[in-house]
Amino acid sequence: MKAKIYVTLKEGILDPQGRAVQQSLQTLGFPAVEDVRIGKFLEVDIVETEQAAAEAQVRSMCEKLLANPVIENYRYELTEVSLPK
Amino acid sequence: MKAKIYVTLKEGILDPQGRAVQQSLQTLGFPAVEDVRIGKFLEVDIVETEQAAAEAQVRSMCEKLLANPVIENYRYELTEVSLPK
Amino acid sequence: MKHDNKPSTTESLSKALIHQHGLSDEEYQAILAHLGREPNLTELGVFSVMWSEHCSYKSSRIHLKRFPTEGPRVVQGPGENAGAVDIGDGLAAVFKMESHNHPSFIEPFQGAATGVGGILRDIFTMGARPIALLDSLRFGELDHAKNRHLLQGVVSGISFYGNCIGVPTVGGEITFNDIYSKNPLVNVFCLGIVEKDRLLKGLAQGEGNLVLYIGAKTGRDGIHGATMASDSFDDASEKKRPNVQVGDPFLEKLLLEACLEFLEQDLLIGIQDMGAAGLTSSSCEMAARSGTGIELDVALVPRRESGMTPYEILLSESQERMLLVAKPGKQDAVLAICHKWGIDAAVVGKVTNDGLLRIKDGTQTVAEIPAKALAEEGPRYDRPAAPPSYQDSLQSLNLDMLPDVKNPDEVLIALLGSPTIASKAWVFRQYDYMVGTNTVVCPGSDAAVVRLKGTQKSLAITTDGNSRYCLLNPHMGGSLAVAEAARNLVCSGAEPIGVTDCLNFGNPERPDIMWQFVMAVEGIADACRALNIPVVSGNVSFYNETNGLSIYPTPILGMVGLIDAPEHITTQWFKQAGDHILLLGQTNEDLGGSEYLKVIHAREQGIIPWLDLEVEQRLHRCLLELIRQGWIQSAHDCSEGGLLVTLAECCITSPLAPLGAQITIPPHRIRLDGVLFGESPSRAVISVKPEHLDAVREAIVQAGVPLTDLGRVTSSSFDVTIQQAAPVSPICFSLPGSHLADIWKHSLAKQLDGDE
Amino acid sequence: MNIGIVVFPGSNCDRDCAYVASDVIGQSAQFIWHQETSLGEMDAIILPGGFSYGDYLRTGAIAHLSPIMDAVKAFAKQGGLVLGICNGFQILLESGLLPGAMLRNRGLSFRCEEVYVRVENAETPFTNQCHPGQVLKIPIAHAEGNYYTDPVTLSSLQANAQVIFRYCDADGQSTGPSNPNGSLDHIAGIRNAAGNVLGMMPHPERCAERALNNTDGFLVFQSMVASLKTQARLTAR
Ligand SMILES: Nc1ncnc2c1ncn2[C@@H]1O[C@H](COP(=O)(O)OP(=O)(O)O)[C@@H](O)[C@H]1O
Ligand SMILES: [Mg+2]
Repeated sequence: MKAKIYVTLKEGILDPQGRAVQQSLQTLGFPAVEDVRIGKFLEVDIVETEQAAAEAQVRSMCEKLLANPVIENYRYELTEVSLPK
Repeated sequence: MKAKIYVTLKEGILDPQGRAVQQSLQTLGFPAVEDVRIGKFLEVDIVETEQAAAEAQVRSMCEKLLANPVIENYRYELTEVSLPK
Repeated sequence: MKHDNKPSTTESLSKALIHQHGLSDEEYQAILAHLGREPNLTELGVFSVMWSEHCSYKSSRIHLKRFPTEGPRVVQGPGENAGAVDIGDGLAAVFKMESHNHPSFIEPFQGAATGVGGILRDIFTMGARPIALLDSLRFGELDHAKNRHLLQGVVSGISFYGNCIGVPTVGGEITFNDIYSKNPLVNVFCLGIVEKDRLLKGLAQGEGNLVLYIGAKTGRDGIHGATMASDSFDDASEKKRPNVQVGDPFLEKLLLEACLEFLEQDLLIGIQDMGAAGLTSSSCEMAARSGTGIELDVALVPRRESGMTPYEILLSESQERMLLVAKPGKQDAVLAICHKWGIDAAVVGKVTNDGLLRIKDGTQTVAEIPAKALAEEGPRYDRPAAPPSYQDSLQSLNLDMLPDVKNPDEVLIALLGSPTIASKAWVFRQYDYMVGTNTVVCPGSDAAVVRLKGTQKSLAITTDGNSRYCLLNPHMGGSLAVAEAARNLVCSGAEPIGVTDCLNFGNPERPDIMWQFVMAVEGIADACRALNIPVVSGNVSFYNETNGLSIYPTPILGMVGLIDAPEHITTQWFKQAGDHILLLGQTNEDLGGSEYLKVIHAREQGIIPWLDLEVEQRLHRCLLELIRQGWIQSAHDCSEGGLLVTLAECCITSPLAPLGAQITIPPHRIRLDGVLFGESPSRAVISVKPEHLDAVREAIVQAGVPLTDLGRVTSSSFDVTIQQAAPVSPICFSLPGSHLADIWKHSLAKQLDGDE
Repeated sequence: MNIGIVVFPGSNCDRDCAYVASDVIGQSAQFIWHQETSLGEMDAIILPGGFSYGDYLRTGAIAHLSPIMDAVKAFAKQGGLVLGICNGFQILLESGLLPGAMLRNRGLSFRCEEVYVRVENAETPFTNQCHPGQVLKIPIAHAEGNYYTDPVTLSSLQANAQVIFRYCDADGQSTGPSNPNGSLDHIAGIRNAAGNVLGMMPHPERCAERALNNTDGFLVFQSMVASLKTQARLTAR
């Protein structure tokens, strides 16, 4: 299985990187850009064919390591892929 | 419009972060994790209602600033949102 | 001998393929002679990188022989991963400088980062713990967005790598000139410390000893990076964006600690990093140095991509990898340390006695080449050299055409704010320059000083080079760079003990470029010989040219000096109001090639200052004597911007609050701008407590060094009175020290961040 | 007294802390590898600065899952002194020993420079040699020191005098420009509710010797020694 995991800053938390990117986009000639938020996009390959088992693992990874609940939210999608072996 | 932009490392480019996270997940008790690749996930709000115009802008932003064409690929999705004003 | 398993050479290689590999017809003939047969594709690739300019030094080698490389302190001269000099207490200082110009133009962040990674490996493969990095940078002017972008990328790349691995970046230099817009220069210097008798070398001795690969897995990164560095750019290469390497400082930190543990436990015969031309260069160089051979099985090499061919595995330039030869029976201990640090490691081959680099892929032999043919017997060229036709016009400048200075205060302000002179804090505050807690003089003085814990000693380090001088007169320019580096060390209280160089030039196939190179090397060699400073390592970067336009000849020196006692560490800024200010050395009308001419008159022309090496040496002896007597409070060498800028810097560069000065410039016989902004070498400004003034004066006179009293240190404003030959009345101005400090401090940040 | 310094892969101020502990304040310093599961007989623990696991993913994120961290948590729970410096502070946050999280510096880039901090609480095991409101000059070196926490936690930190250091200028005023990274409420260092765990972004080990031209950081280590001595006297009684 392949998990696509999106980790984003919680609403209301200032995103210094996003703000800087927004400002540079504006000076670069994109005045229409109102807001930029920057998060992480992780692709995780898991040798696991069962949807439920894979899902449990992904959730647990996110909680233990991949996202920091003080500042971040996460969501994920699982897709089946045929891994060799 | 809201653009969701995914910036990922090109195939074959080393991903030191992904490697460290994968190893740590393995020792944390997720032996099934075979590979981790870490990219960026950007949400960009644009004051622009026309799909085509927004798309052109997003592509240009990605090429100029958001992705580093030497080592990264990007893709995006555009969704309509009702911005206040 | 087994003849059954020779590398196959089925199809003949086409001429086009040979040329694509950057090999000339004559070079190909030489390959045939070395092999006694046609090479196969893998072998062609191996020859191509090893015989590239970058790896073989084919255009430079015969000239580099001019450098003095010996001296009582030299423990290791050129020829190893880095040079080493004895610093007493059983210790050696190991250092080298390397360029990463081409990769940094293509991908500034990763290019600069991997440059730092590479030079660090050169140091710790010698068994030394790296304790300081310095970076020497050249960029186009900051009014172009592209140049700002390159600078920002390069600085954050150096910061990313150096900070993460925990080696302080304690200094460096950066200057700006549009000639570097399409060929920025990124040279990185690294210094390490090792117990003298534990110095490791890149050796592969002892038939049957095992060869181990450790570090990152091999990918398809930077294949033919070495040949790229030996090629000029054109606009198309910006689009080509060839295979960029990505650095992993975290992995390198683990490698560093693991390597130092190997040393601790005495497990190795030899070790070498896989830099340019990766597995190929490390293996054949180790074998060639030792007069042995190496047999490698590429099937055993840890890989991160599937389907890699032997050609790709051999030529990959993936970062953070090392090749080592273990002492008999010690391979398991090596593997255990690697395991502890979480580093990939594998036995990939063994040392042989047949002098061959033999590459196998499982049971099949895919390449077999005499190691010496690759590493030592490559082509050598004595390329034609002749001064460019425009050399005379560069030097001719009629100063009488230019008005003398009317408002020196305005010029001073313009110079202090010009990016080449302004504070470089925008750059170095992105670097962790304190980690290790040895940096006793942080960036901002003439040289950085790092202490050696457990001893009374410290080392002063500087990098220097003035490419405009080298353009106008490469021979003198080379000598001036050495003199300036040494003067910077001496002003910090150190005796210069060794130097490394990084020679950045254009296309060596052009006679004018070759002439610049040969002249600069001679100039450096002359000065090093006169000042008794051995060259122990170095690096050459040619082909710094885009669309036929070459950079200015840019040799950079990285010099190391020894300070025996902590009391002798001296910084450039004034310490206390009331102290006397003295100028040592003679001021001539040295405006040619000066920063003043460029900033104020937009000229990069003229006759550059004449350096008298004996005078220079006299100044050094005198300064060191004054410092060792404990007589002086500060010493600052006079260089870019001339006397007035130097004096202002003495007031405003202190990490504490700025001080002022009351300066009187005595009447003069030369142009006023020459007095104030000329760049005569062999000068320094010192400050002295009143109680030592007489002793200092006497010592200077005794030493035969010209002396001028300039005034006193004050608490706040920078007051200057310039006396004129009677009856002209003196020129006076007064500027608040804080105003000068603001201009100097914020100029770079203003241009780069648009704020502050 | 025994000071244990935890070494994670990528720690790079471990040796600097050990040098101060042994050569400057004359105590015994020991390195503890992150794979260990016990601390041994330690009187205080330092989580040093650096780039544990390269700071990959998030600063301190991977390190906080190292085997040794359970022992560090247990030690802290029993009241043992734990000092986290820079990356060590980030690890303490990730592990929950201290509340909050670090964001990227406001200016985005790494900053290495001397800054001023004001001692907000001089009655802690880490600051008892300072006087309240004392301004210390201590270097920082980080890219992610922009402290963040939710408003409820912030007010409880304030109410319980858990904010130990705030960025300020040389005169002790906290202003925008005196805050190098944009941290909430100018926070440079906080302690836990029990008072025995301190996290701080500035590096006291970089300014604890005259040779380095600044000795303000010495006060932090000296405070720890004083506090442990008092503790030892009390238990002996
Ligand atoms: N300009 C130079 N001056 C002195 N020694 C040099 C110079 N250029 C190269 N060398 C020496 O030649 C050897 C090979 O060069 P090096 O740069 O180490 O190759 P690599 O890039 O593979 O490390 C080194 O020992 C180096 O010190
Ligand atoms: Mg080398």
